[in-house]
Amino acid sequence: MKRSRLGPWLAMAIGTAYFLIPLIATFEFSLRMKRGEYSLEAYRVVLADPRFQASFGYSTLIAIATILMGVLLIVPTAYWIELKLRNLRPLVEFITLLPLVIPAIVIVFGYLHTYNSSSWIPLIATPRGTDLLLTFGYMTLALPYMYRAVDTGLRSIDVRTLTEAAESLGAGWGTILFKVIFPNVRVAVLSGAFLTFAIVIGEFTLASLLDRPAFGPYLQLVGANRAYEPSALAIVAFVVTWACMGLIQIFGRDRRATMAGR
Amino acid sequence: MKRSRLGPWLAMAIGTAYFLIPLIATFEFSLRMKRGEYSLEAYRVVLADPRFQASFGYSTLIAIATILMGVLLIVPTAYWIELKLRNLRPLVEFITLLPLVIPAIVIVFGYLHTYNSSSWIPLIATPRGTDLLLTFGYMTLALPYMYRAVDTGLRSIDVRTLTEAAESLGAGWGTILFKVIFPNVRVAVLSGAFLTFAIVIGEFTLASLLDRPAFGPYLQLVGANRAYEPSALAIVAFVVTWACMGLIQIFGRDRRATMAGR
Amino acid sequence: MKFLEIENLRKVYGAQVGVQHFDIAVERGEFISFLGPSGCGKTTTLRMVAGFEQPSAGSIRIDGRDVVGLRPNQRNIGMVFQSYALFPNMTVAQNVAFGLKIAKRPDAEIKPRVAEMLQMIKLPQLGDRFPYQLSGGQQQRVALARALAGSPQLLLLDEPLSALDAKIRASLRSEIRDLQRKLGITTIYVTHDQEEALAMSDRIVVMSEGRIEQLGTPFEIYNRPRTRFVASFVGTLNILRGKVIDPAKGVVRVDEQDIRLDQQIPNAAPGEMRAIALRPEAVTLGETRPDRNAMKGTIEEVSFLGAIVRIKVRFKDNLISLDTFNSSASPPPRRGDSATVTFAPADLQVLEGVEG
Amino acid sequence: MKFLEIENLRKVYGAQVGVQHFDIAVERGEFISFLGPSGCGKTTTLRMVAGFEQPSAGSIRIDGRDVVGLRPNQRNIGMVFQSYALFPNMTVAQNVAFGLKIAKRPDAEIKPRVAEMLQMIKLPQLGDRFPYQLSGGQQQRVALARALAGSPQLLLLDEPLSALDAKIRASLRSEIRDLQRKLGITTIYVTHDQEEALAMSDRIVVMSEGRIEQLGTPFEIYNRPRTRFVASFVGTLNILRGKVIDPAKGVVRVDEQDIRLDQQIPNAAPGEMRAIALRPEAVTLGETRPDRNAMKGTIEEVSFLGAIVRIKVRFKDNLISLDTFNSSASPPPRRGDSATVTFAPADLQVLEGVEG
Repeated sequence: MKRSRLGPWLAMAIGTAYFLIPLIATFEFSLRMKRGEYSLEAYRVVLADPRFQASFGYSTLIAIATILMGVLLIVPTAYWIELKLRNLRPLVEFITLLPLVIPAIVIVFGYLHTYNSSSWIPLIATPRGTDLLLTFGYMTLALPYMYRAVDTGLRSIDVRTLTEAAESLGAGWGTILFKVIFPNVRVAVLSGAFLTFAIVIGEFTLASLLDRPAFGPYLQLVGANRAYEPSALAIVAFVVTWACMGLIQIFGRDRRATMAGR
Repeated sequence: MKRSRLGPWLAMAIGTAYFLIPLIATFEFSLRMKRGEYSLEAYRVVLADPRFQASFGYSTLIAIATILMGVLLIVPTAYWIELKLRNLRPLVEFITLLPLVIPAIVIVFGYLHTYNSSSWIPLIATPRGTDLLLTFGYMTLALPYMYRAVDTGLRSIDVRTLTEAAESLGAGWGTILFKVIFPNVRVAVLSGAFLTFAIVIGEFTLASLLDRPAFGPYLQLVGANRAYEPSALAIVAFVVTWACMGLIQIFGRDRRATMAGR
Repeated sequence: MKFLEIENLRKVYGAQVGVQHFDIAVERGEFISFLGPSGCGKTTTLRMVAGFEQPSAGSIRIDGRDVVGLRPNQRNIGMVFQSYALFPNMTVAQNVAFGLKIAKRPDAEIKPRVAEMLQMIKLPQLGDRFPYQLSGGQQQRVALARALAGSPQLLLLDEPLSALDAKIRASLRSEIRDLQRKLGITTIYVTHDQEEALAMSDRIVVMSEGRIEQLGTPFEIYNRPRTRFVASFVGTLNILRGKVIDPAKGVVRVDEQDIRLDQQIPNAAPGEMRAIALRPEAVTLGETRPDRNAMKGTIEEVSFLGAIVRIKVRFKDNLISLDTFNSSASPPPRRGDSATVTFAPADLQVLEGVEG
Repeated sequence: MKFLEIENLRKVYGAQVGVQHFDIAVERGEFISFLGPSGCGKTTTLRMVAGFEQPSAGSIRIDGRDVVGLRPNQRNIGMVFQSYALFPNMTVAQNVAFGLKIAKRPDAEIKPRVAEMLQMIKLPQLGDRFPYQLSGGQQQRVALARALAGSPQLLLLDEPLSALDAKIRASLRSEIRDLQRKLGITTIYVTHDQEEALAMSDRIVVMSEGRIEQLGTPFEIYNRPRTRFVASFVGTLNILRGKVIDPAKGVVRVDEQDIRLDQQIPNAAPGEMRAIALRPEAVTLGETRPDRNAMKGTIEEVSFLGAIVRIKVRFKDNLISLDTFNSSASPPPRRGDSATVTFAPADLQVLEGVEG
């Protein structure tokens, strides 16, 4: 009895240590830029770096573009599948899970060959084209999370019956989508969006192979050449992603409270 | 009506094209190594490359180690949380989601600082130590998937009541874990394991920054220096990951059929 | 011309028949139930009336207008679902007002109408609550108010009480019926619960395997079931196995005791076995009278159900279950006591078919 | 010494009291139900007997042995859960054999025992099926066989029929009771369904807010409820509001008609209002007799429920609901007819407290 209780607690302790020790060590190190005292000097240097601002801004823009395109692609698709094509759901789930397991590198090679300068759609020929390609890539990466978030939101509200109820009250498709469906999955869409943002901000492989000035490659560059700044950057990235996670949790909790009340 | 139906279909078509066009283009390209004819020459070259064999073998080993450690850490923890600490579930879910949004780079920097040669646990000092660190890193990356798979498996069987039923029939903890709980989540654990395998095989950032001879960096190396082989490699990687996905689906479907029958 | 006329309705899914040969004519203001086990086609039929499914053949006319081919939002119906289907993002008042807003009624009209509807369902103060803040019974009342707010021509209810507790179910049942009577709205009510259908309906359509088994008032359905399916699905039955003694006079022998029927036994030869149906409430304990059959047996089980005491009396092979009212003055009989049960010849019904 | 003795049991969650002052003594072979609304502490009490929860105070003795502090697997109990809780990875036979294997009984003993148990629950051919291949009722019967296979001292059932359909619920109810009687196993049955408790139990413990409200046979609980809670929770009641005319002779006036009680009205002055309870089945339609109270009113509602016809008779402010048996010879009365109802003075019960 005693032993079996100890096991899980130990496992949890190891799990927590896993995240906390590297984080604390990194944070402590990032404060040591000035000799003999703890200071925020590393953060000042990092935040003042114009390349930091440029790359962070670039990644933010790409993230927003990714989110917008993702929402436009996924919400109507997921709604339609839930409503009329439930048989297709296993297939769609399978497709949306693919990006999790297809290495980003494979995706990039595919893109490079498909959209190179001699192809029908020579996206790589121009920087704007490559940006678009990067956005497509991120959309692919974010697809599993975004789809799952939207799908969970849709499933939690019994889309089919709500649609029928609205129809029987005289509503047309526009009213149903914008007055009934969308307000009830807004929270789910938002949490998918935050997750997407967090993923795009920290992504390295795609941005680096497509050679775009994103935040991930900048992180790696600084990491390879400086001592204290990388730690500060890591902490900054952690705080940003943590804030996103926090927002997801806040919106998610709201929703859960709502559900529990039913 | 017509327009709103077209939208989702179009979205699905785009979504499918997203995956299929790059894949087909890559495959077609990989067959063109010999001038003027389609051949599997590129595959022959790639598969005969000793570095391919070495890096693929290395990644497979690391993947297996990751899976074993992950199962040992996660199954008892998740069982215990489901059984006795349900209040902690939101917290644990939050923790297990962190690796999704903390960029791999941050994890690596954290590790580098925590386990560098001057720290208490100088893992990075030796290649074996770095391998261990890489495994830890992959465990972190795989945690969200593994935990979710196990958790879904546990939730689908009403762990609490089954445990109580077994207890009332005289069973002790060992019997409950190995005769009742484990057989019922085996499928979930397997699908988590395949997903982990697929992720580890294709991973690039961690392996490259820790400078280990894994399959991801090899892919990138070949990609940067060769013409046809990268495409062949991408297809090989795709087939491997796709096989993993297929296995998940097969096991998953089994489970779903079982559930539907209830 | 009746208010709602359904003629020769048919719904086929691939090779499978969902509904066929479905004909009914419903009066204005009538309360009709579709009763049957799950999969009998009752919900499919309702959904064709609502417009959520398209019939494979046949016609549906509401007040003379053929609605087949019309979209649900063009049919002017009110629908209530088993799962309430309130819009979670809207308050109770917004839910009730939804249909009125879509119909572009002026605000000055909507507000008093919503208040009136909330008054009607006895939740006048809950307009600002959200659905998740209400109990299941309250949510279903709001769903009813929402369906009725736009004064639809036809009210359709799809197992509206199945998700609720027994006590709330019983009280909401009479509330729905009262409302329906007050508004005089023609109503179709789908249920698998025979007591619900018997208690609420003007007429009941008993369905099985996509067909109408019987159409009639609750009293007719219960007391004069036309088929064996209806007899066994509606209410409980004692089935006695007896040997035919005199088919012309209607005498059979059950466990060595002769009993009389008030009718001849058709197509039967002496010595053949027949199944005879008898409702539990037609049987009484004691009270031997010359115009009633009497059988002697032993009390095998006594179930005190509250208002009713259900007693099972065992003969040699057969068993008769009978219901008596609880009486606070006299405790029920005990297991093992011997007992005489009596029943009128008119209450016996010979079922079709020879028994092994 | 009784077989199961629970003394002064108490369970506290932080500041909240789950169960308190719980004392009962159960005979060997008795069938006891814990009946009450959700949250009344009935399941908590059962779980303390099973060992899944630890009491905050008090003792539980099974056959003289204090089991508080013992783990569930040391208590020799059989438990049946609402959700069946069959092991999904095992066949029916493996499920039933589970407890025997753990007790390390020889295979030569296990096999016939499992066959015997499957025979007992009337599923002898289903040993090789998996739980998901069975219906809910079958699963629960397997769960019962599994719980009984090891011949436990005590059988505990936690709302075992709540997840099932009404028809299966009724049949499984008598099957469980038959089995329990045949095996003579002491049984505790938790339910929120009063009919279930009344039908099955030797004695019922009615609980509310963590306390025992009344302990007695079904007949006592139903006909002589000790508290207002028991009276209203078990069965349905007509509550009449009447003005006290003569407290000593027990006369009250309800809607301008005088009625007699068979008892004095304690602590009442003439002119005060009192609430009087009357069971629906104690009221009859017509049949005026000098020893019965008679009241004239109008029939407001007739619900044909099958075996029973429930009729509501309206007086000025009061309403009496009464039950009559369906009779195929005479259709029920109609709404709006005038009617006389009668009831015996002994069936009236004055509830405590002055009414506004």
